[in-house]
Order: sequence, then structure tokens, then C-alpha cells
Amino acid sequence: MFRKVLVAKRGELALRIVCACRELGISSAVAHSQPDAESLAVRLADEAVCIGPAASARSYLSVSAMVTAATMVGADALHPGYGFLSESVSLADACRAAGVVFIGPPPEVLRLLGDKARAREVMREAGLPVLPGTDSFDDPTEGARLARAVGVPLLVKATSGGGGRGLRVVRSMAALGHALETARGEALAAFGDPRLYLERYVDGPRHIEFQILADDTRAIHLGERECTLQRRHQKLLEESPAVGVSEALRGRLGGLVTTAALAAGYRNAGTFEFLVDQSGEPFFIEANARIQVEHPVTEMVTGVDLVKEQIRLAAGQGLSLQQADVHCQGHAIECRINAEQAHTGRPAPGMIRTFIAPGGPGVRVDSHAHAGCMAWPHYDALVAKVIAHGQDRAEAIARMRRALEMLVVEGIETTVPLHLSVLRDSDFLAGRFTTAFLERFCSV
Amino acid sequence: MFRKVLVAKRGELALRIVCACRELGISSAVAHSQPDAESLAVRLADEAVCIGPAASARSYLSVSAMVTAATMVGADALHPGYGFLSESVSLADACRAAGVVFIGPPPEVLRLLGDKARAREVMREAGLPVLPGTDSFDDPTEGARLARAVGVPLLVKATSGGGGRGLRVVRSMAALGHALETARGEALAAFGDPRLYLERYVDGPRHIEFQILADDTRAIHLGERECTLQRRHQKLLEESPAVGVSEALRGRLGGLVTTAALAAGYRNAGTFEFLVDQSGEPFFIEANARIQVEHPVTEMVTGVDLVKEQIRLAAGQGLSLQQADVHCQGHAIECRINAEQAHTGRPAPGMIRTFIAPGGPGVRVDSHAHAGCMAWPHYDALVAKVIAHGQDRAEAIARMRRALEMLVVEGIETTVPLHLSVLRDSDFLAGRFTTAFLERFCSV
Amino acid sequence: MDTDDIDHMVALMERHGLVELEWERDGTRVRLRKPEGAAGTRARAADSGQAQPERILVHAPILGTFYRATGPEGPPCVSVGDRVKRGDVLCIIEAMKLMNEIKAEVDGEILEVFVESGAPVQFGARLFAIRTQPAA
Amino acid sequence: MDTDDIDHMVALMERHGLVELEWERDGTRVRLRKPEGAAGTRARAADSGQAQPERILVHAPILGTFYRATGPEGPPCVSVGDRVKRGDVLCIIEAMKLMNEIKAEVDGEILEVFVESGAPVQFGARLFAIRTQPAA
Repeated sequence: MFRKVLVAKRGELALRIVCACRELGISSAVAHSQPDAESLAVRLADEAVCIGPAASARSYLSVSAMVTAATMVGADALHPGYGFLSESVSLADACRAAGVVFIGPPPEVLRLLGDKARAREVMREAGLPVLPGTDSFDDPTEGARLARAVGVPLLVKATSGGGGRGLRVVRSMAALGHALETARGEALAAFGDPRLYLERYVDGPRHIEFQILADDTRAIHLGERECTLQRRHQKLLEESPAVGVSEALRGRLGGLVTTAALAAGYRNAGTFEFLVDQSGEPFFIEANARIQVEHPVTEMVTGVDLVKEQIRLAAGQGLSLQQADVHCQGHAIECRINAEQAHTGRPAPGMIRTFIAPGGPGVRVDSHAHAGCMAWPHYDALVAKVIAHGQDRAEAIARMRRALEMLVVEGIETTVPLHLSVLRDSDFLAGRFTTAFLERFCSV
Repeated sequence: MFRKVLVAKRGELALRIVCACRELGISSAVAHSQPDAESLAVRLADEAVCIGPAASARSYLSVSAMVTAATMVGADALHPGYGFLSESVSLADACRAAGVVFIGPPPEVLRLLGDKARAREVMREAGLPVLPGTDSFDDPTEGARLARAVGVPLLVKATSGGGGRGLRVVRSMAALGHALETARGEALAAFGDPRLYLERYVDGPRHIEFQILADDTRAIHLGERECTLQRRHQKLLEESPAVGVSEALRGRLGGLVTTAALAAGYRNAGTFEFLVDQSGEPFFIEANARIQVEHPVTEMVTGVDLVKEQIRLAAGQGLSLQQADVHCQGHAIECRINAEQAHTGRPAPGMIRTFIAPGGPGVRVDSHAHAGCMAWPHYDALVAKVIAHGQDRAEAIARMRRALEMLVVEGIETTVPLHLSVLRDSDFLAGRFTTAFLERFCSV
Repeated sequence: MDTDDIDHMVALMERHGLVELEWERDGTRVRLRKPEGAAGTRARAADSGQAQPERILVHAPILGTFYRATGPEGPPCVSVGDRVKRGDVLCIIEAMKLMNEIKAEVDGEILEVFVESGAPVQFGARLFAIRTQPAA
Repeated sequence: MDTDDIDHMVALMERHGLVELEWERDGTRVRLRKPEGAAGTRARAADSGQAQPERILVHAPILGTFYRATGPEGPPCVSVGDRVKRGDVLCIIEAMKLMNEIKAEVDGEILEVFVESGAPVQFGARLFAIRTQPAA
């Protein structure tokens, strides 16, 4: 097992990784930017190292800074969290060169999955249902040509994309040119890679994803998560199990994703995302080679500690459980509490004057917030993740409602009022929603 | 179902009851003393009513104030929590007279179980193994006479006792007189009832207790809790399942307690306490007719919300589950975080400057504490309950350790350092301990 | 403005030997001045003359239902303008069918009655304002 | 109202031998006065005169390993007492085998070197103190 892990991540997930390290008896060192020097993760980790200024490009997105920090503190492994460099081939390569274990899949897999268009092709060959689409292209003119075969409505997506950036829905060929141009600019700015690809657009879909774990010889899945509730392609509320997934569909897709993962040489934890169209047909869209923000809902229903599993797998230990050991108990929901105006989504950074997390049965709060801390404007708006588990969906919803009603955050605006509206909505309660659902609660 | 519940309790359990009410769609009104006017329970409940000054005798221990408060706010039920009036026959009687449902067993059962000596007799008749002992007596001279039949070592216990008050170990007949006098004084002061009884003293025992739930026709048990780690008869760390209880013993005792509970006309939630001697023989000592401080460990392993069950049962709904539905998953541990000097147990009330609760998988924190709140000297020292759940005892311990290491409490001293010492002790890790175990960590 | 603040400022003046202190914030302005000769001597403003009448509040010593009269048909025990003596019954608070007489603890005149008869009162609720009438 | 502020102001008055101090900011106004006779007891001469050389700190602009020389065998780029000009190389910070030259941003004299050659430095660590030499 590792002796020391560099935590190459900030916020609630940095704390989450520190938790896992401590439970495994591993020392943790948090790499942090200057404004994060006072953060809870820095305070509670065994060690901390300041790697750069507020700007992510010179701190959390700097491969050189991360690898130097890992070497400097004598870490034998690095956990990249999600976002930032979590799926960076350069970081995985640099770690390998420096003799530091990158806690995630090998660089080859990151390279494959990072090219969303190629990944889709590989997964199609491995037996997953995929949407009609194109290869990657750099030149918008080439994109316009390829678009004719796909037809509208279509989706313009960034080859190295994620988090909704570089993503455009195109409903008429007339709008295609502008969409290609803006998506290209966004992709270049966000990922340093201007390449795009096109995909058939599914109207009114649900968004589900399967959690997998893989060692050198086996892959298992831990059921799916429903991530349909999104605002501008940012997930806001996730649950497990998904409302619309039958036991039969779960078994079929679970089997397909584990087979595909093995075929692609996948290792460690990962997520396979699907759109489910209105007839219930699932289509693979992408695989995420990292721990996800919403991993706690899977932890709550399965009892499996995904971050500890990631570390164990990276250390060369085989999977600690078989597919038959995975039992999903009850229902879990996660609400992302962002420093945002609830109904517009406008960022609302500032000083958190009061932060009192709810307790009681079936409630988990993953957060780096506390009274007197800052929600910085430099980084994403996530302040806390509240996760509620119940014996069934109704209990989980009731529990989440009371947890949010009893969460005290003062000093900044948050998404709590939006979540409470959703949790009382009759369509949500009945499980009737698509990715467009949140629009009715949001004004821009 | 009830419309409104009066919460006749303060601190973390008041919040816990508010949680349960909200999940059931019931309005909650917290009855509070003057210094508790700013408490979190008051802030987060639907309503609050100030019932008296700091002194418990005129607030939390006043039957008249509680029933008046219930009537005043229009509550149709009252939850007494633990401690204070939770097992008060007068309160249960007064509630009945006022048409308010007392959430707990009927007054007749409280009366029976409140008389510890009589309860022991009834339970012996119902088939439970009990220790040799005496009936209640008021007169110390009578006590001295009865003691001869029991022999030393023996235990002097308060008939209406609880929480270690009015309790004395007597190892020689010469010490008996003094022990009877002081126990009598303490019992009178603490419970308004000077009566005592005697019981054979078991050297180096373990302390376990079974959680039961009963409706009008059925009783089930939810496994046991290990409560052996005590300081001056105050539990500090509890776990479930108990280390020394085999599946066979669990089945046998579980069957016996449910039979005995039905025989005694027990209703609602309750706890049957046993001493297990060094040969593994269990002896019933008393039944507690209330929710216990340590109920969360049972909730963590069974997934059953005990406080919601209490409310449902009191509302006349039958048990929501069968014995066969109860599955204990993994292992849970609770550490009581008290405002005390860790190794002496001396109370350390004061202002809590910082309070940051740990999150992450398998950790629950039930607390009314927050930055800027007071740990009052008027009431018990409990500031927070940290509960950790893992797939086995080793994971639960590792998780508890990291949870306590990542709990930030500033401004007051707490029992955290004591717990961390225990959680690293090789005898504790091996499950080798008796009720005397904590002595080695404590200095007075 | 809070009396404590003034006490506090005077203590500061004494500590530092000031003869004048002026302080203003959020529309509040305070100016304190001591006689020049008084600096550092800890001189205190002498009480001028005798004790003044004081407005005191009577709070509910228990929670329950407030009644202004001792019986259902009776007149109020006290009304605004009434003179009361220490020990006079001011009102009744009923809790669990027990009628608790609430008595005056000072001599004085009833200035205000804050609660309607028949209304529930929490512990500590304001019931009456009394202007004290010192025996002197 | 903050006691510390007043204490602080009185200390200022004493240091400078003031008998009166008035201070106003953001709607807060404070005025303090001492008896006339108290002046001068602790008065100190105020410095006056021209712009002074300034002590500035050079911080690590990246994290990595600090080297005082540009090559393994070379002499230190700078030592205490050396005069440097803006743009002179002060040291090297190595990160991932890249040698980053850290240059002076002012003219001045090296007062202090805080880090041993070969030691790791975090982002923002203090490397040097320089006394500026204004062109004037």
C-alpha cells in the first residue's frame, strides 16, 4: 500500500480523499493554491504544499506543479479527484515518468476516453448501443460537411469535453455555423483542444450512468445513477437507483459496460454515461475516467467506499468484492449546494458566515464549508453535497427535504431553494422528468 | 397520524425528534428553557415555547410546564426523549388526562419498569435470567438486613435510578452503611425517590442491551448494542453488534426479550440491559422505557429509523416490519463527545468557538452544536454524537478514528482525546474489555 | 444606545485620564466630558438628589394561560393607573388547572398591561409595566 | 465600539504628545481629549524628510527546488551584500527538470537569502530580501 498520497484536488473532494487515506493508514498531502491555504482540507490533511496562485492554470491545472509537489513531499501516489487534471493524459504520463502512481486508469485509457469520438467507436465495437455520430474534426467546414449525414437535431460536442463546455444543440442547419464556431472557441479555452464531433440529438432524454470498478482481470458495476436533473448541462440532483431503469435493463447494461470496460483495458473506477430516449432505449455517450462528484449516492446504496477502492486498485490490490457481493439497499439522492442564486444559477461567491450541517439518520454532508470560510470566485461554486438515503425513494426524498430545511447557510445565496422546489414537485415525485425538467424552475 | 408533536427534550435529541417529525410530515414545537432559547432545535423546529428558567426542576423536569406547553401549542402528542421526564409516570398520566399522546409505553408499564426491583422480578418470571437481588426498601436498616442474603460484592441501586446516580459498589459489609446512606441521598435528589435495592455484583462484566419495538400484538428486536465502555457508569462509546455476542446468543436473548416485553405489556421502543459475566452468561438488569442516547448505532446497522417508528407506534400504527425484515449490516460505533476534560471527566462547559462536523461515507453526526453556541453548565455535557458505520468492526474503527481526527471543536475541552486513545488501544481493537476498561485511561 | 456602552466609555476615560470623549457611529453620537480638574482622579458624577421612580417590567414566572381576574366573572385585579402594593395580586396564570396568583414585588403604579386576558403566555413573557413609588 | 481601538488611539496620543485626537471613518467618529497639562509627557520627535530605501521580499513564483547557482559547480548568482539590477538572475527554481531563472524586479542590494541551495520551496515562499536603491 502507498505511504503518502498527494491530493491534487481542492474543496469537498480533497477532504474526501483525506478521509479515505486516513482510513487506509496512508499519509495525505494536499496540493493547494494560495487562496486555499486556509481551506479545511489543508487544515485537516497531514501535510500541505502551496503550488501556485489563485488562477487554476498556474496551480490546479499545472501538471508541472502537481508532479513537482508530489516529488517534493515524497508522495508515492497522486489522487487527481474530478475536474482539473483528473483525466489529463499529460499528468498521468508525467506521474509515470516521475515514479508516482496516478490513481486512475493508465494513460492509454485516458487518451482513448479523452477522445470522445474514438471512445464511442470503441464502445460500439465492444457491444454498447451508441448514437449515430461523427469522428473528431478540427475544421468547422469539415464539421458542416459531416453534419449532413447526421441530420438535425444534432449535438456539437468537444472531443476533450466535459461539464457542458463546448456543447451546443443545433436544431437547424442554418444555426450550425455559429454553433461550430462558438463551441470550438469554448473547447479551446476550456480544454486546450479545439476539436469537436457531432452526435444525433435525443429530445427529452434521461441521463443515467453506471459506476464500474476494474482490476487487471475483472470489472464489476455498482448499479446506475440518475443524473437527469441538469441546468445548462451541469448536474444538480442525482439519485440511485434511477427511476426509469428496470431490473432487466440494469442487468443488461451492467453486463455490457463491464464487458466493454475490460475490452478497452479499463482499470480503476469509472463511469459509463447513457442517454435513455423516450421509448426507454439507452445510448452510450461517454465514459468518465475519474471519480464523479455524485459518487456518494452509489456509496450510500452499496456500502462500498469508492475512493478507498480507487486507492486499493491503484496500489495493485485486486477488487475487494465480486459482482455477487454488490447489493443495492434502498434509495439515495444527492443535492449539490452551490454558491449560486437559486433560480438563475448566477454565481454568488462570498464569505459563509454560518454553516450548520444537518445530522440524523441517513444523511451525509460532504463539504469543505464552515463558519467564516470563503466561497471563492476562482473555482466552481460547489459548497456542499447533501446526500440522503432511505429505505425507498419516498423516504429518501422526505429525508432530503428535512435535511435541506435544517441546513443553515448564511452569508451567500445557494441552490437550496431550487432543490426544495424540485423535491416538492409532483412530476419529480412521480419520477416524470427529462433533462429539460429544471428549465421550469429556472429563470435567466 | 399526529398533526403536531411537542418536543419535551433539549439538545441533540430535540433536533433528532424534529428530523423524524419532518420526515413524517408532522409539525414540531420545541419546549425549551430560557438559556436554550437560542438553541438549534428552537431555531429549526416549526415552533417553540419557553417553559421555564435554566433550572431543570422548573423547566425540563416540570410535568405541569410540559403538559401546559403541549396544550398551549395544540400538540396532539409529546415526545419525551431520554433523561428528564422520559420515564415519568406522572408525565404519562398527565398527558393521558390532557388528551395528549405520550410517545412511549403506557403509564402502567412505566410504573412497573420504573420500579427496578419489581421489574427484575417480572422479567425473571417471564423467563429472563436475572441476578440474585432484593426488593426495594426505603429504610437503610432494612437494606443492611437484606444485604446478608445477597452477600458481597453487591451493588446498591436506586429503585427509580438511571445514569449511574444512586449507584454504589460494596465490597465489604463494613462499607455497606455508608454506601446505603449516600446512595439514598443521591437517589432522593436525582429522582425524588429514596428507595434502593440490592443486586449481586458481577466482577469484570460486559454490558449489552437489546433494542426492541412493540405494537399491541407483536414485539421484535433489532439486535444488541455493546455499552461496556463506561466511566463512572456513564456510557462513552457504544457499538453494534456486540463483540462478545455470538449469533446463537443473539437469537436466544432476542427471543427471550421479545417474549418478556409482550408479557409485560410493553409498547413502543425500549431497551433490555444485560450484564454478561466472564463466562459469557447474561443476566437481565433493567429495561429502559425510552429511546436511548446510543440508538443511532442500531439505526446505522439496521437502516430502521427508531424515532419515526416510535411516533408511528404511538399513533396506533402497527409495526412496519417483521423480525425477518431486520438485517444487521456491518458494524457501527458511537462516540459521545462531551464538554469534559478528556481524562478526568470534569465538566468543561463554555462557548464553542468552532464546530466543524466530519462528513464522508459512513459517518453521522448528531449534534446541536455550532460555531458560537454555548455548552451550558446547567445540563448534561453531551455536545455531539459521532457515529461511524463500516462493513466490519475494523472499518468502523478506522472510520471513527478519521472522523474524530477531522472533527474540529474549539473553545471547550472534549472527550475526543480519550476516544482516540481508546480507538488505538490494542485490547479495544481485539475486543478485550470489561466495564472497568476505561479506568486505565482516566485520572481523577 | 446602551447604558453598558456609556459605563464602558467612562471606564475608558478613567483608565486613560481623559476629560472628554466623543464618539459617533451609524447616526449615534455620544460626547462625554469631565471637569478639567477631575482628570485621573476617578471622580464620579455624584448622584444628584434622591432616587428616581423607575419603570420595571413584570415577567411571567411560569407558562400558562393569563387571566386578569381571579374568577371568571370578576373584575381585573389591576388596571392601568392603579396603585399597587408589594404582595397585591396582579393576575392569574393557569397551568394544568392550577390557578397561580402572580403578585407585585414592588409598590407602584400600573403603567401598562401587555397581555389580553385568556391569552397563553410563555415563561418570561412581559405581563405588566409598573412605575415604582419609592417609600421615601 | 471597540476598546482596543480606543486603547490604540490613546497610545498614539501619548506617543505623539497630543491632548486631543479626532478620528472619523465610514460614519464612525471618535474624539478624545486629555487635560492640557498632560501634553508632552511622552512626545517623540516625528521622522521627517525624504523617501527611504525600502526592504522588499522576493517570493517563489513557482514551487520547485531552489538553487543559488545556475549550474551544479557554479558560484551563487547572488550573495548578501551584492548589488543587483532589475533583470539580474537571482536563483534557479527547478520544477520537473526545467530550470526556471528567477530575476530581480528592482535595483538594490541583497540583504538576506532565506533558503539553502537544494531545498524545496513552495509557491510564495520567501527567497530574498532586497534593499531597494531608488534611482533618485
